[in-house]
Amino acid sequence: MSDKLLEIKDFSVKFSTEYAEVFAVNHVNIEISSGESIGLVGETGAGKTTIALATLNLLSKNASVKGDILFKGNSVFSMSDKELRTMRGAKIAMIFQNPLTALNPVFTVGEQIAMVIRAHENVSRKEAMERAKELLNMVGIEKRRFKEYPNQFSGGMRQRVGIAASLACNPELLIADEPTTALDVTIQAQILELMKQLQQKYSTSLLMITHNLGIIAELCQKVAVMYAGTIIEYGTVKEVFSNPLHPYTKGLLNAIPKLEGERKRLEAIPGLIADPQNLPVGCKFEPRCTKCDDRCKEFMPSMVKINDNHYIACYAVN
Amino acid sequence: MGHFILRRFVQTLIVLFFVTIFAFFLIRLAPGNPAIMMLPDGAPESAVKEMEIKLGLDKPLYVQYYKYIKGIFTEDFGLSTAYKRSVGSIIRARFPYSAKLAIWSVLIGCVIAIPLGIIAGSRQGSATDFFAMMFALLGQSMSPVWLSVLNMLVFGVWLKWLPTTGTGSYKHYILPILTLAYPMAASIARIGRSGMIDTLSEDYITATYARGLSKFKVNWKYAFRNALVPIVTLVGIQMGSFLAGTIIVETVFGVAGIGQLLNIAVGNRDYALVQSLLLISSLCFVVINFIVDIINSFIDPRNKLN
Amino acid sequence: MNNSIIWKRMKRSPFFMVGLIVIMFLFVMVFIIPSFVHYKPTENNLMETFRSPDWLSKGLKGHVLGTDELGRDVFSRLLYGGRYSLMIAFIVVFLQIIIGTVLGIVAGFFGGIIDSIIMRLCEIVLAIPNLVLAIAIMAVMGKNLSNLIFVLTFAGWVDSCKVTRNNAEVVRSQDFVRASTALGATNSRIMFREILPNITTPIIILASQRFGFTILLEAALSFLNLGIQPPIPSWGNMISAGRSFMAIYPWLVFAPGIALMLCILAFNFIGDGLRDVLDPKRKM
Amino acid sequence: MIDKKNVLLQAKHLKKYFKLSRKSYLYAVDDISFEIESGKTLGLVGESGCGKSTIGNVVMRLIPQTDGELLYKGKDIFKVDKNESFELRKKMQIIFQDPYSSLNPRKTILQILSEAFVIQKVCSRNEIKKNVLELCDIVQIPHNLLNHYPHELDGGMRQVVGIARALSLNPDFIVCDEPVSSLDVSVQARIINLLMDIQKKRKISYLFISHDLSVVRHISHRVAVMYLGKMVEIADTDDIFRNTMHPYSIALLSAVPTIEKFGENKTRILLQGDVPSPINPEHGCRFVKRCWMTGPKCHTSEEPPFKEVESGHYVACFYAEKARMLMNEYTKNRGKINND
Repeated sequence: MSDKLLEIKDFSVKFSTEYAEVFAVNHVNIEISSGESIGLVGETGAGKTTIALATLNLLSKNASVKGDILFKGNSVFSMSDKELRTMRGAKIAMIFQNPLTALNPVFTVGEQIAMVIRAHENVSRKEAMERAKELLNMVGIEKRRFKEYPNQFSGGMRQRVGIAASLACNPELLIADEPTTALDVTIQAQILELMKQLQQKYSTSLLMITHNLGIIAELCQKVAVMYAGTIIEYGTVKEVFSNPLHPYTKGLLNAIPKLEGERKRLEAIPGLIADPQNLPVGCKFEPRCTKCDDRCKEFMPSMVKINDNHYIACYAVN
Repeated sequence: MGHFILRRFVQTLIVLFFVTIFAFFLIRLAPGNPAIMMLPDGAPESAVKEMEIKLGLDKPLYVQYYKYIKGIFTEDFGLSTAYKRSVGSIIRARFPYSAKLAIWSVLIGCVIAIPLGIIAGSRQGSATDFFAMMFALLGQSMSPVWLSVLNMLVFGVWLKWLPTTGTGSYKHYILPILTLAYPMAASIARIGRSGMIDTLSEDYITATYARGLSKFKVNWKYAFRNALVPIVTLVGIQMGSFLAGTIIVETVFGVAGIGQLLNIAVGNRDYALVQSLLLISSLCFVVINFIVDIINSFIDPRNKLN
Repeated sequence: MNNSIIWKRMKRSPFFMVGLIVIMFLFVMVFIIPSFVHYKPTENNLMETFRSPDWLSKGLKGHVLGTDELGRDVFSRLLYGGRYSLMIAFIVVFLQIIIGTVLGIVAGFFGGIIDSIIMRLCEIVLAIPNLVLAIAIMAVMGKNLSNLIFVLTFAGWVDSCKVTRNNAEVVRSQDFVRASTALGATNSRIMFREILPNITTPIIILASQRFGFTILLEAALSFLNLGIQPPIPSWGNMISAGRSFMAIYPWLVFAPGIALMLCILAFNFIGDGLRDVLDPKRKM
Repeated sequence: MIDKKNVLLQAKHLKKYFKLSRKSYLYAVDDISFEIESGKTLGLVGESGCGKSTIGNVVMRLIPQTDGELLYKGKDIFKVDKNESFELRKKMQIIFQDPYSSLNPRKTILQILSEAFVIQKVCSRNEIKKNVLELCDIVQIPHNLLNHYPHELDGGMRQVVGIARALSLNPDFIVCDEPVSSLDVSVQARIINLLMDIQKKRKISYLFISHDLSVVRHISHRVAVMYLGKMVEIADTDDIFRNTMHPYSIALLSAVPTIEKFGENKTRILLQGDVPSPINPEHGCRFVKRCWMTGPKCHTSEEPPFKEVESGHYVACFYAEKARMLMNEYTKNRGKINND
């Protein structure tokens, strides 16, 4: 049993659709040990959600997978159906992005939390409902509202129900797929604060997926920057954000308007977001990169260590 | 909850009100004078005049309409020109037959079709899915006209398993019920299948799997209740419009229901009877749909609140 | 999805192709073959009643499907009957779509009072089951062709109105409609230049379904001899007439029955096929 | 500060109530006034349900106003007749948030961009193509995209087409209703730069609506903060971000996660509970239930006056100075705590 909680090893996913092959994830390596929180940041189509669903082996049928994902040493893709069910929701839990569609509209909020408890522990329906009420209270919703339906709650409240349901069985790893993107700033602050407290209280490790760099800076110790399905820069948040090396990370940080300091013109990254249906052979960022040379065009650069807290996949830098 | 029921109830009343107006004026469109129809041929002018007064045809329209509405509540639908008996009594005698047919066919339809639709929807592209699609398509293409004749021919005449006409033992009802049930089952299976497919593509289903629930539980508890809403609505509509379905079947199999009655009434140009049957059938439709809406609001709370 | 993709998806959809082939076969049979058939549909010949079908032994000259109780050639009645049913169905569906679309767009676009009036109207017409409504009106207004077309249209315009209205309401909430308003476009321009082109798909799918329903309804009415009046042939009244002799001469009932089923099946196939082809989310 | 002579558009006591049922109304916009100088941008920031998009729709006359005046160059455009209002359509345009629903999917880019010329009949048929090509050059749309359909373009390019359409009748005022909110960061920057370049070249004023404070700060000359249909604070951009006075604006600003200060913890004011419902709200300050510093006056039914606390800086709070002072204290000693 290795001490690493989750190991994603040279992992690739290809979706074969009606018209073309979509290379959503290309040779990704991530490791999370228990109690650690890692941010996965990248733009639309960078393959973040695909990795999250793959970790729970929930990819759609038309996905073909290469490489492996190990949870506590054994691969999620070779787990039996029963093993998978015991892992999902109890060992690894997931929070979904859109609170309006992540809860079943025809079941009460209490039932949707209790169902997770009863799926993993054989407790009576009444006792599961009691624990559900406790969980609702913990995420800041009055207990008596447990028999109300999702459409009677605001977006922020529904996301709290989602969090309560995901923490019902004290998971060891929490995967949050853009949990606050659909929420307003003040509500988002409440949810992030809640996640921070719960993480300290249960020391669950966190895989935070978002396109908002500010959230990563708030919540995570390490960050992996993704572009077109590959991780191009990885390290501690402090190191990567204060001393970004990869042209894409630098481009991202310069393209974001700031809340303080001088308002100089934004540096837009030229070109279009990478089209996962026809990706360049070499470095995926090569078409938009100002500092690329022939090596970038032919070979995909592998991760190189700058220092203990900083890894990067780019020829031009080292 | 109460507010929703009240609003739906008022809507039902409005619709019914307009239906009575439609039925009331429809009869006025009919050629000929009902008074003449009630009397033996060649009746003198004075007798016709007197019958008109008796039928109240001389009074202004709104008075006649008021009398007509009052009649509905006191089950006095006027006189049937063909049977010379009160329309109410004729309908009351025949209604149970049609009701029996309708209830049984809807029951059988649901028992066959709901599981078929759900399984087909959950296993898209499998053999069951293909069979369900074929079953549904064939069923919807079977006009009751052709299906009833075919059933009678095959099971009644050739195989002689079942009696073909009349009412009597339960055996007489099997063929008509099957003829009614198959098209109903076809559309229920179809709606169930597409309901399941849409539901299974929702985020909360992935979330339910991500929380460690088994495929069986997801399909038959969490997705099923969402797919049930369109099914209940459809069953309501089919149950409500059973009178239309039974017309053909009762005529072919000779079941003495109100469907057959409508056909006879039309033959005898018995407009009072036609008018009342039209009213009864829309009354059934509207009432049953009202009940279905309430059932649906228990299953799916969303439409209860907006 | 531009036309080339649509055509490629059509070729790949089994439902659509099967439906299309059967419809084409029916069209050829109904509109082209009759001119070659030897016998006239209403030509009585009491000498040769109830001849059993001699199929194609005499080519189109003989009684391909035999004769009925009045010695009329069943095959030619079938084809002419089909022609009547299809033509009526075309006219009726065309009228239904026009009325339903116009009312639907107006209801969907303006919303508020206009929308609720039109929707209440729909509810009232829907409250009376189709066949009962059709029978009542035909019984009262007399059984000629124009009444039949009126009845079939009146009984079925509600569906296309509701479908159009729901889709129009969705399209109206889109930003590009508000952009046109901001440019000063008039309401009618928005309704018929912005909204209509975006709701053609559901209307096309609905039209193919309405074909099936209309033919079903017409057959039922004719069966109760309220629709197409004999001696003019229609599948409905052929089944009705043949019913009393079906024990001994089953082909009198089988021929119109199977033709009826095949025709409706074909239109349902096309409807299902179109739904998969035109819906971008559906995987082919 | 506002230069009175140069004001292009002025809103006075704008109100928009949606009638839900006999006695319940949704107070979407409740007595809003602002001025926009020509060539300048007023940022309108606030969370969902605060009424900022409703203001955009009312200003563009896409929905009728319940009350109030809208003066365009001094003339109230709510009271103009039909054809003058048709003329005004040329002067005022709008850009939308969702790139997927802002372009008619059944039209080619050429047809979309020529729509304005066709509706307003500003030029003859064959000149339209020329004008459209000119438009494309201004916003750098490659000409070969003209006969493509919107679904063949990426989100960013669709937004550019939306901007080109808004520019087609060279307006002098554009409502930008969250134009970059659903775009990725790298594409967002390109659109923001484009909007700012166009403003410089053609002296167009913007009403820039967004929930993203950093974007609003970057593009606006003046910023107004909205809460539940009310305007709680308005000031020049640097003034309002450095010297925020209203408790809600302060909390809003502190809630934004940023990467600048990841070192030491940012002072964060967490508002409790949810935004209350805008249906039949009670009188008095609308923020009182969630405010982190309420005084005696707040709990009365008296509305906090929208008064000028400093030159050009208006706040709707009885205790505005106190709020700013408290916030500075928090930041100072929080800062001290982290350094020990």
